[in-house]
Amino acid sequence: MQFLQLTVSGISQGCIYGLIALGFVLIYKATEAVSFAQGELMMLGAFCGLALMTVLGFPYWVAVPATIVAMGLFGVVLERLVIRPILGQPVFSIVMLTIGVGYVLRGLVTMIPDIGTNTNSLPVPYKDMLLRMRELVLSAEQLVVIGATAVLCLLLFALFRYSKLGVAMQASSQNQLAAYYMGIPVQRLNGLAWGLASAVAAVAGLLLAPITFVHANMGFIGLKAFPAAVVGGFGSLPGAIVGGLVIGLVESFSGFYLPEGFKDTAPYIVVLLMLMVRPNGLFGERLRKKV
Amino acid sequence: MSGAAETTMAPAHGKVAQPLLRLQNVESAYGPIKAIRGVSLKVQPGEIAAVLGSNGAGKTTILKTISGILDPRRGSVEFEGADITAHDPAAIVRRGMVHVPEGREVFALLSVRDNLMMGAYTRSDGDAVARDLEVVYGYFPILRERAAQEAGLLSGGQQQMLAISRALMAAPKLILLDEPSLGLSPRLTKEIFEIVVRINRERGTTILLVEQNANMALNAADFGYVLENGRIVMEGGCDVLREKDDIKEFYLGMKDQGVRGERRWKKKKTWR
Amino acid sequence: QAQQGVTKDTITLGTIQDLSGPLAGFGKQVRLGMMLRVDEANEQGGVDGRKLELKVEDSGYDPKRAVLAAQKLVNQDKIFMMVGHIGTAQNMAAMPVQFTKNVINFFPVTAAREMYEPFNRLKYSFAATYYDQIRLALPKLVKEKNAKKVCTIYQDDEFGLEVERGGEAALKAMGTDYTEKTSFKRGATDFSSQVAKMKAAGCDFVVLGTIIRETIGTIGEARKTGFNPTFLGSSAAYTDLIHKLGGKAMDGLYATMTVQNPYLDEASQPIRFWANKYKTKFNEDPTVFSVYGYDIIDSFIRAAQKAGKNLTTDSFIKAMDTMVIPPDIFGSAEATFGPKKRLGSNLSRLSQIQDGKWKVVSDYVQP
Amino acid sequence: MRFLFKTSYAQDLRLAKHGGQVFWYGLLCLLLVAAPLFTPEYWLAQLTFVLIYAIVGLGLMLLAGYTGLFSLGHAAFLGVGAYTQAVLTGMGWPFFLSLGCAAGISAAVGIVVGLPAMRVKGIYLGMATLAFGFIVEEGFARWESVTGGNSGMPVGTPEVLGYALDTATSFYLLCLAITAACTLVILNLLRSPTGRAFVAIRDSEISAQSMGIHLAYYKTLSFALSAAFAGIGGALYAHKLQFISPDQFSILQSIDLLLMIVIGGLGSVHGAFLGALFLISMPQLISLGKDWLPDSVGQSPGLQGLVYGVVLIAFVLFEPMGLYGRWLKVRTWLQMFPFYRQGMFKRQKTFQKSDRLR
Amino acid sequence: MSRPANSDVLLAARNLSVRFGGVLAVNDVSFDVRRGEVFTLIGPNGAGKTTVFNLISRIYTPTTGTIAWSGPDRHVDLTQQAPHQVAGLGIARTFQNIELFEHASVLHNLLIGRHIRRETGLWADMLFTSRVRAAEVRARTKAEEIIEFLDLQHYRDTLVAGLPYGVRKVVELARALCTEPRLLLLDEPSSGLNVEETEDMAFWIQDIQQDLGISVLMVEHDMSLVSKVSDRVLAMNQGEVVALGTPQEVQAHPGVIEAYLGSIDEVASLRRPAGSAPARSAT
Ligand SMILES: Nc1ncnc2c1ncn2[C@@H]1O[C@H](COP(=O)(O)OP(=O)(O)OP(=O)(O)O)[C@@H](O)[C@H]1O
Ligand SMILES: Nc1ncnc2c1ncn2[C@@H]1O[C@H](COP(=O)(O)OP(=O)(O)OP(=O)(O)O)[C@@H](O)[C@H]1O
Ligand SMILES: [Mg+2]
Ligand SMILES: [Mg+2]
Repeated sequence: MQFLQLTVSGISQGCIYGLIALGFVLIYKATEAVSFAQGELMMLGAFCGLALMTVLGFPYWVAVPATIVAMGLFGVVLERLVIRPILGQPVFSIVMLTIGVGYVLRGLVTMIPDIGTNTNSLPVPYKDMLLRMRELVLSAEQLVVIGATAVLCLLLFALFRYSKLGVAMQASSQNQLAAYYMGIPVQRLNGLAWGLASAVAAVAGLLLAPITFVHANMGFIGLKAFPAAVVGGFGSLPGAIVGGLVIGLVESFSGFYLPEGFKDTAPYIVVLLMLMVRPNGLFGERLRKKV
Repeated sequence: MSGAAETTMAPAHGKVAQPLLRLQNVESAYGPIKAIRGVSLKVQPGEIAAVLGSNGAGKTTILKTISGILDPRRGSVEFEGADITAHDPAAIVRRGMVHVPEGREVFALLSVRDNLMMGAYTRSDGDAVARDLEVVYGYFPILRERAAQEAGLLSGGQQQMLAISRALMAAPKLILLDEPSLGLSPRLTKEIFEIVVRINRERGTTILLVEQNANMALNAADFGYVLENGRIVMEGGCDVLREKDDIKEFYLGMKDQGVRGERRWKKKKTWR
Repeated sequence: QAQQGVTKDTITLGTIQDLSGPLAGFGKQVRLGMMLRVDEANEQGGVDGRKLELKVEDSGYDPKRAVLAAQKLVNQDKIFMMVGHIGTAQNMAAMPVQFTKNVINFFPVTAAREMYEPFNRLKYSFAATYYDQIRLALPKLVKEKNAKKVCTIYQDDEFGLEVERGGEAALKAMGTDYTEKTSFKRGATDFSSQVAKMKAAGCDFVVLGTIIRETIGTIGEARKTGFNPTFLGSSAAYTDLIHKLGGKAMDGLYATMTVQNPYLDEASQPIRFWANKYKTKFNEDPTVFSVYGYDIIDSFIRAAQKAGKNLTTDSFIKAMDTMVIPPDIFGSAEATFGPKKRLGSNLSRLSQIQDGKWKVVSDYVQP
Repeated sequence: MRFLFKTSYAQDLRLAKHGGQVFWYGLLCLLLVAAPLFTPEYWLAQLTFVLIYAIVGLGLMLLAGYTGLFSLGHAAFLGVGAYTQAVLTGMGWPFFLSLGCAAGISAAVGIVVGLPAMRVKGIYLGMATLAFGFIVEEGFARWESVTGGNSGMPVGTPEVLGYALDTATSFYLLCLAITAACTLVILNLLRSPTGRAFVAIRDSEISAQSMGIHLAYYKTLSFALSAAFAGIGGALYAHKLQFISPDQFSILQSIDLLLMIVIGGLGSVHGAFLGALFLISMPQLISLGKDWLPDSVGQSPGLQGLVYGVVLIAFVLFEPMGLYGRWLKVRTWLQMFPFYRQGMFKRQKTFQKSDRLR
Repeated sequence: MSRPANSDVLLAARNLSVRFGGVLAVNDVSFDVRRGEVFTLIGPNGAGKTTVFNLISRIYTPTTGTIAWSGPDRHVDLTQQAPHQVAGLGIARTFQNIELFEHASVLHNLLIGRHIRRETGLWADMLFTSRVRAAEVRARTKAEEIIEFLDLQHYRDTLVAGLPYGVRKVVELARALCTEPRLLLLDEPSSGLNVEETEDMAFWIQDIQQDLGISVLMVEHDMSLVSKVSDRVLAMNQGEVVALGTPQEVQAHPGVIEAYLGSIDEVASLRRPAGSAPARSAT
């Protein structure tokens, strides 16, 4: 029983990591950059939802789509203002930019009087709902996370595998010059990718809010999602989910069965082991350069 | 390729048409280094034009400037009468001009088939795209064989075939070809030129060709430009150019045995 | 040589707060509390005719920046005294800088024992340590609840460890030990395995070395899985955010505390008046941290007045040697200082969340 | 404008390329040595921090800027150095011996990280070092008998050859000397075969290998050297701060270090110094500027992060080569005056190419 | 490794095969490269020529087969060597797609080529002792010799990133020569060069062979260059050997003509019939 309950909490925690990792992978696939701002975008999404619901008094079912759309637009604008001017520079510059964006977003949110420095709770309709199956307890919050993660993963996977748009995004991340030569609107796709990533972050933020509360530092959970993305293989969407689950379960079990202190380092130890055994993660492509 | 033929414009045989592409006094530079200095050239609809020139003459730079990859310092580029100087490269492709770059530049991690489909990114006529895919597979059967393989793992020559095919998939009005025969076997080189000529004849696609294999280029092309140190030093119909002594000596390798002996002897280029 | 930080008509005080780090919410409130008292004092003509000037630096809860800030305050702004510096590690890092320049570390906002131990004539501390809070409160509550198996979950840093050690000392005195000990890392959001561990161990009393979100997370997870022991937190968990965020599930939580949370609709009239004054001035609800800030400056003013016109580090210490600070409107314990006694008081009270509000449920627990 | 006529190969090998450089760098050294005479104590302390961070920056520059390996866990090496120094000097070991051990142990740890890291590249390497950083930080916190755990541990003032360096000035001069030595070592490495091997690996691993460069060895070496520098920096840091605790060596510190060299200018030794200068002066500037702003902004908790982020973004957007790049432009402008032409440094369209296939 | 029977043989590949997934890129290929000769591999695109190079320089490991190398003092099986040791044995190569150190100057590239000849260790480098200084001057001298030899003076201090394609080819050759190899592997040295430059390349290859005494193994598509400089030619197709012999013999081999050269018909057939060309307006 204990084991089952631990498994369930591991899975639901893992889905959270997976959900955030989806955002990383999305940006990585489309631009080859690793976005350090993903956690902050998620935080912003949660605050956006909070503002819509508590300040403007939107009902939950209106606030959620509104937040997702607003964050999607925010992503597009962000790309236009900050990322686009250096499009084409080495990705490392973009990575640095995302760190800067992360700082700015966190700073700005903290500057909001009152709620910025506080820990706030998001009034979701399914708060405190529990699902009991004999001794196993599942909270609605966790179930929603698990469901949403699965759906998002499928949608994004289909986008990259089957749609011309998705393939073109990958093409422009691999060889921007050639993408221009082929008439692929690299800049617009880039904007789209950032919009999508922000929207995904918003979903993650909204789903996470009832579990971890809404506060300016909630984005730091992204640091746990990195191991998830790496274990799964950075460029793989299903990998993000599987990696998230692995990390979630490892955390859950090591917290219970291993001595103190292992719970928080276990994910990183798993990452190091994984990189030694399979340098490209579980689902990562094996990269060979042909000369 | 007949299916797509109706969609593309017919060559304007016989009458003096407005040039499809016109460069006026174009000057491009990489930082402080000027690579081309005041180049003017024209490409007529339906013709094959060739640009010859030695290493570093600026041939690639001209093509890059035309397709918007490099912004010229001075001068203008016109396509079908409209000014496209320093336009967004993707927008230029949508106007019907596609560039086969030097060094292949395939999407290394995409499959061969996806690479080809990316060539057709600007097209929305699905059926015609499917037909054109069959056509290029017909030209280069190896691509069909490797359709699912990552393009980065093809051999050099196979990648070159892919790069050319990818451009053909765009069904453009004008193709800029940068050294299409690079790394191809003698037999394939010939085939490539045959294909180029065929596309030009059958579809009326205009072609601007940069090529080191001057013999091939001058045979296939209608009009030629010779570029040295970023300037056009000679131009004319290919039949005329083929007969010039300098061209013969420096580009076709037909040298006076008496002057150029067994061991190294370099004659200074002076343009008459 | 002239006393640094004191002129004919000003006294310059310095404080380092976390204004951008994980404790930014608290740091800001301490700062506002201090400012409220400074302004009051200056309106009334200052201390012996000297206006108070408060220099605030931000450490972002980073010891390195705390040192830089301390260096700035001590060496450049020439402060007379460091008051209410937040954070244990930050204080530890900054104190050497202050002490080489003979600058007192007055009432840091941390309940670590290092703030008065080992003895240094320049250290003064006011807060009952987490260690003492739990050490004194635990036996009382365990007896009251007739608890058999005491466990603890604590934040894996100096703060959490102090709580854990306090409980350990108390249990040792009672002849037992923790049944189960679990910890988590700062910033953790998931406590399921820790709670599962305690549940599996059959704990009926849990000492919480947690702050806000961790308190809520732990109790929430426990309630969810049907695990209902008695929870006891330290003064770090005594904030109104617990019940505001955690809702009904938090009812029943005990926490030790010294000063009361100043609710705007508090029954006690002076607290209500103070809280509303604060709210009007800063447009924010006050919290215990605002009260700490306010009290720290208040205590400083008392001592400075006692030291008299000739205010120097030495005269201040002399005044503190016989200092007695009576209980204030928030119900703090009487604090006394002496040449060797540098902690005002180690007493604390117990309070419990009842119907979504903190209620004081015991008087100061005497050892 | 200056024209250089090269008359011998040895001329290319000199550190200073011409008399002007000798003059200016000489002057700089002189100023730095004389700084305690005219610098208030507070600013001298800041300058000491700049030097310490510059040492760490030099090491990270070698790794990231010259070998092309990005470490997101560099604070761990800093920490290893700091703790080693704290423990050893605490046991009464002489300063330089402890310093040597701090460097050595950091280097050893660097090798340990470097070894598994050899198999991974790019983002994966970043993540491996990130993970490693977390583990080391946790190690500091858990190994209480040695490190004092999360309570942190106090560090004494250094004692060199019997002299206690307890004044700001003496410690500053010590740091200055060590920084100078470290800089010289880096400059020497970069103009010798070892440094070239690093650069080769950065540009093309495959052809570096075909030139006979042992990739694993040189990558590990780069890690080790870089860690050793961080270790030296960490040791000095410990003495300067006199109190170390695990959370000082967290991921945030690692990111700060990375930002430092990026803002300084990746791939230049100057960049390490300019970056350190920037990293230390930034909070000062912000707190100076604070008082000019309205209270609602100036005293807002988010200001620091906001400014930090904006400055970083501005640098990446407008000055991708960092402070050093900006300096180059100013210098060229001065040298070329009045011949400087607009557009000489105009940025061209550039096109990103996958790093995955390097 | 036993000494190969013929002491004339520098490199002996025996029964090399390598498979990538479904593709048998090289299939049971054997050949010898003799001391001092120019040995050329030809074959249609995708025949496996570059793969053979990659096997020799240990970028790939063969599925089966051995490569015996007879250095002056050592006889080793190359397939047992680590990739970075190959250069040290005296084998240098160029790449089909040019792999230079883009962000370094030409001179710097050549100096990196001197890596295996480095004479000093890490500690000496750190202190830049006089020994290091002297070694550096020697490395410069050698690099300058090569620069002179290949007429690169003009580009000595330019960054490789800005060089035209043809010059890069030459720089790559120069870098390979800097290692002072015994065997030089050239992958399509003349691709991207015009007729005149190809001729220069031919002269250089001859000089390398005759004056520097370096054996050359080369992949090339330009048959005029091949016939001019090669001593022996090996033709491959689909990973297998088709023909081996002198350039003339191989070019006459029907299999080679069929798969590689194409029937020698007139290029003039491409020409447009006179009069049908689109008219140009007078300039
Ligand atoms: N990225 C660059 N940065 C700086 N200079 C460049 C760059 N690219 C090309 N150049 C310079 O511009 C000039 C023209 O180069 P370009 O590539 O156009 O020559 P090309 O005629 O195509 O030569 P090739 O036949 O070798 O391809 C050359 O002198 C080259 O040095
Ligand atoms: N790493 C690899 N993975 C999968 N297939 C490969 C790999 N390397 C080579 N191949 C395949 O092996 C075959 C031979 O390739 P190779 O590069 O040796 O050809 P090549 O003879 O050099 O041709 P070209 O003249 O076009 O350069 C090709 O079909 C290629 O697709
Ligand atoms: Mg070119
Ligand atoms: Mg090849």
